[in-house]
Amino acid sequence: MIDKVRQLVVDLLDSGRADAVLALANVHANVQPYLYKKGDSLDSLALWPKYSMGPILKSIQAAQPDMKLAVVARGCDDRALVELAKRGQIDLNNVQIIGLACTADEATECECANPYPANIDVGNKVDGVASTDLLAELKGKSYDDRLIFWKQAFDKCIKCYGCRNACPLCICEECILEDDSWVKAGEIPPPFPIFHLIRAYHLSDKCVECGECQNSCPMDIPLTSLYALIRNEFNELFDYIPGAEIDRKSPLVTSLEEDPIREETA
Amino acid sequence: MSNNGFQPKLLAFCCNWCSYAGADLAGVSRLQMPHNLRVIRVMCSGRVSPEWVIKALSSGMDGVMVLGCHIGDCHYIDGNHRTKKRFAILAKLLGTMGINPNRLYLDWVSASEGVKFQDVVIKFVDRIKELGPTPIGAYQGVKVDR
Amino acid sequence: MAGLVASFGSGAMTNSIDEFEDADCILITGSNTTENHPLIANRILRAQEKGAKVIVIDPRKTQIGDLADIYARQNLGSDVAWLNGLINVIISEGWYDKEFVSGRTEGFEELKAKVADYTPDKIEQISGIPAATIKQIAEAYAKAENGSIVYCMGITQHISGTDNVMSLANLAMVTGNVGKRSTGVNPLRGQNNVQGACDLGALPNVFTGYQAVINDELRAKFEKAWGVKLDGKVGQTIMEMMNNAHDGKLAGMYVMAENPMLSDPDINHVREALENLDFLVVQDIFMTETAQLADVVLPGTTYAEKDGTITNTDRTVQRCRKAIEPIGDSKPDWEILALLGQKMGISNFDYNSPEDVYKEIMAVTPIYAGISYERIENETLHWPCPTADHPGTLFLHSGTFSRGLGALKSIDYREPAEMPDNDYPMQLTTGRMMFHFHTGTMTRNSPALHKEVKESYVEVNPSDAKEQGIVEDEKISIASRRGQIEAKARITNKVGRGVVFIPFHFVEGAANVLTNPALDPVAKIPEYKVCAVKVEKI
Amino acid sequence: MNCDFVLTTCPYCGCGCNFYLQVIDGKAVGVVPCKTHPVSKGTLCIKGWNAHQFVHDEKRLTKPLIKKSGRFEEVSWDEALDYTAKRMLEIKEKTGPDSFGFLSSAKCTNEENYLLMKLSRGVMGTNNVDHCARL
Repeated sequence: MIDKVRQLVVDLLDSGRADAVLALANVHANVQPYLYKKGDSLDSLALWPKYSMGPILKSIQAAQPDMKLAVVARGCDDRALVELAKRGQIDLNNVQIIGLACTADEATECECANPYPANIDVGNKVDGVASTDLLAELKGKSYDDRLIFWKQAFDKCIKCYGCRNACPLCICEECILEDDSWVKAGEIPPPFPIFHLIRAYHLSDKCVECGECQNSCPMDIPLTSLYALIRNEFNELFDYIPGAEIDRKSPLVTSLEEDPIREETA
Repeated sequence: MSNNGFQPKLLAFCCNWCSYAGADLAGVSRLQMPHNLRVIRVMCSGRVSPEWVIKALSSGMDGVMVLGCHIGDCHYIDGNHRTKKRFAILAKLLGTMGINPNRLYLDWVSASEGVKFQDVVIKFVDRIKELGPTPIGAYQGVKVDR
Repeated sequence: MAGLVASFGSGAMTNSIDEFEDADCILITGSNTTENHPLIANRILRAQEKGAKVIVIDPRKTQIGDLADIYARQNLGSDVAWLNGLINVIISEGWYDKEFVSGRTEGFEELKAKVADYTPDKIEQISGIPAATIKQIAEAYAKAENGSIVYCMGITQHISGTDNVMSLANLAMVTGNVGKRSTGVNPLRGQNNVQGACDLGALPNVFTGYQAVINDELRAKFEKAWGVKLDGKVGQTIMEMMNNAHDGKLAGMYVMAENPMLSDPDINHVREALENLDFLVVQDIFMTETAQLADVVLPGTTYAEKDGTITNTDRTVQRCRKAIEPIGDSKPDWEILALLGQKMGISNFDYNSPEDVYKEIMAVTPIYAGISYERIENETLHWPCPTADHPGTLFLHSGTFSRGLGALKSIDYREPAEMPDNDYPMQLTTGRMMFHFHTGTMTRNSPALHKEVKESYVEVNPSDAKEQGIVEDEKISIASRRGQIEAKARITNKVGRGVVFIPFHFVEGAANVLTNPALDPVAKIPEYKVCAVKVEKI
Repeated sequence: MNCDFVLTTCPYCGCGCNFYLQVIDGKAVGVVPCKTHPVSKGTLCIKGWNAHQFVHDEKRLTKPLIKKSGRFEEVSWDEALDYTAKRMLEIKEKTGPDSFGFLSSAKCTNEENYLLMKLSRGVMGTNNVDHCARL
């Protein structure tokens, strides 16, 4: 698999179809994001563990908007790029996507239901993770028990903002969570449930299922499960998967005629 | 837990053009209503950010109502379309986090519906009395030793 | 550190960070772990998730105290008392590890006799911890298969700091909770390279790797390596230097990337001391309160502009890598020191890179001898690592202690140097918080952190606040025998009655204007964690 | 345009988390946690996440300064170091090595601590060297 990615990267760079390719590299015995340019050795190329490519691509485009970029993108990266483009954060016209399907093991580790990009260049489509024990358990809980579950989970929160920082779709220039009038500043754990509910609402039409919020949580809070529930609910209401269709606006900004609420029509 | 004598603290966001006028009519018509409601007037129900509702519930409000113009009557054409969608997902989010979505109530009250205003308020107060005080209240303010 | 050296023969975390995850009982005291060592708190909470009991004994009920299975609030400075009390319960209930005690320690009978006086009822009286809780903690810790102790400055910054640490070591040894995986006594180091600064001999009594300056053989080794004659008497600690400067007995000081004008106790005394010097050099990245008093200020660089190594709290030597060019005309600190050494006429200060320096360190430092730049590119190595093929050492004191037998020390409880009285009826304790670091040189210049907490504050118990009519966010006065400051009140049950807490990061409302410079007689650590104050409305 | 990710150790507490400083055209613009690092495993606290912020602060010291008649003046490195060396050697000569003290730093690298220690012991001839482990 990795050889095929290597070949695609070399082709893009050598042919001049891309000025640089954003991928991962193994350096100092660790895996990191890396911007490959023509002539770079691709021996270091790596695929896993994944890093979120969207925000890095955004920072590169901001520094040099006319650069012809390519990016090795997994399903979640692919959806993040679409969603970022839709929201004016990046310009996909200048970007070529090398679509990489995740392996079954990788999908399991991420608890990912859709472990493949829209167009697969490398790898084979495998089934996603439909549900987990925790998701089933949470669905079965009463409201009071759920509240206790999340209260206990978020009692560990040290307000690192890692979930927000790592999220490819947290794109507000001024973050309401840092505004003392909304979330009292300087408190650990941050006030419950406002901090986490506001974030959940903001991500309800944006979450692309990358799991980076949980991956970056130093307190092991099961955010992937929280957002899996939210994505399902959003989809049930609006038949909408963030990052799936570049031409479709978020139902939260359209009228009822354009995008009706599903429960009603059913 | 017995809810005898429990008087819920409730917040209502009413749009300027319809439901606030409806509330006004209820008042002028001297319709009797429980006094648990604090009303905030907004220009459109579409102006009510879900963050406001989250803030109110997180701050210990027992319930929040959002009242706007009927679909099709919005002064800003489709402001209340957005309200409807946002509050549909917000209700789901509350439930996911463990806050009973029945603490949130969205409805449409026109300027001529003073009686409907009275009716939805009475019903909402009863509903929250039934649910009891918000569990969030226990998580607010000065923490007490366990 | 002096305490662990006396008990075990070496002073560092006995275990590595990942091992906490497999402990089945973790006793945390004097450490606000989630705020000040988040990634260690992560392992502790993972252990808890797997069923380990987490016990927190701290005067402040911080987040980790909230999350703990057992939390107890002790009176400030009462640590020897409750630790003796725990040991007493453990011995009298027969929960101690007889095999470990007889095979690996000395001094048990004396300790047993000493702690016999510390009955649960007496402990309750001194420490405020209920007798029943003492018993509960004693049982949980003593019966654990892999009991780990975690402590930080809340234990060491007392006049009895060394005693406190030796008492923790006693507790671990009596129960056989040391010298195994996930089992030991772990002081958490507060700054990214405190461990390294100690390891590299930035201490008045030792060269690198804890090689004593009074040892003729070791001194001869360094004399040969450096080609100079070296002094064989122990030098002055920072507190002694400050006192000597104050008394006119120290003429000059060179301060590298430190800000004693905020970090040292009794700041007014420090100011007088530094102003009294004939010559003060400060090397730093910002114009700190200390730099303002200097005759020469040399612009060093941040971590982002230099190569080098850093040794973390679990003895792992890691790389710091240059990411950007030095800002303006600033220079990496190693380069400044190398240039200055050359200017002072010394030939062997000619280094081209940090790796040059590091190779010299390896040559003279047995515990680092096997850890090279090349190896740490690919391996995680914890010292001691004496040779190039040594795998490093995850946990210390397996089979034998550095000093041979572990020393059980019989210690009596002593009151803090300054107890509350009629003039100063409340007690102050100080510490850190999540959003800022040390004297704020870096964090207060980071917008995202400044946004969270912009100014100093004082935590006041709700009952005390009510009594004095103090409300949230009200600016109040806090005074000790050494000075007075003002800070906004935060009313919280984190602190107990009669105790206030102030973080020490802020120059306005600086906690260390108030703190007591009384020192631990061995470690020479000031008693930051207890002094008497009065709290008043303005 | 250059965009590099430089692996380094967090400058704050003793946990020893590692992260990548993202450097775009010579400027540290952000922090990316290192997912494969044994301590931090892709996570950081709020201080680590913002560890790039103070690096380019405009209040950074950029020139050597010497206080002349009560005011700091910018000087060259040569002047600053010559003057410092001269004053230190004068003190050593006049009042002896032990009338000088060194305060090293837990925020500096091992190499820097070693050099300051060597400067103190090997050049000034005093064991008066300490750092803030006690503080």
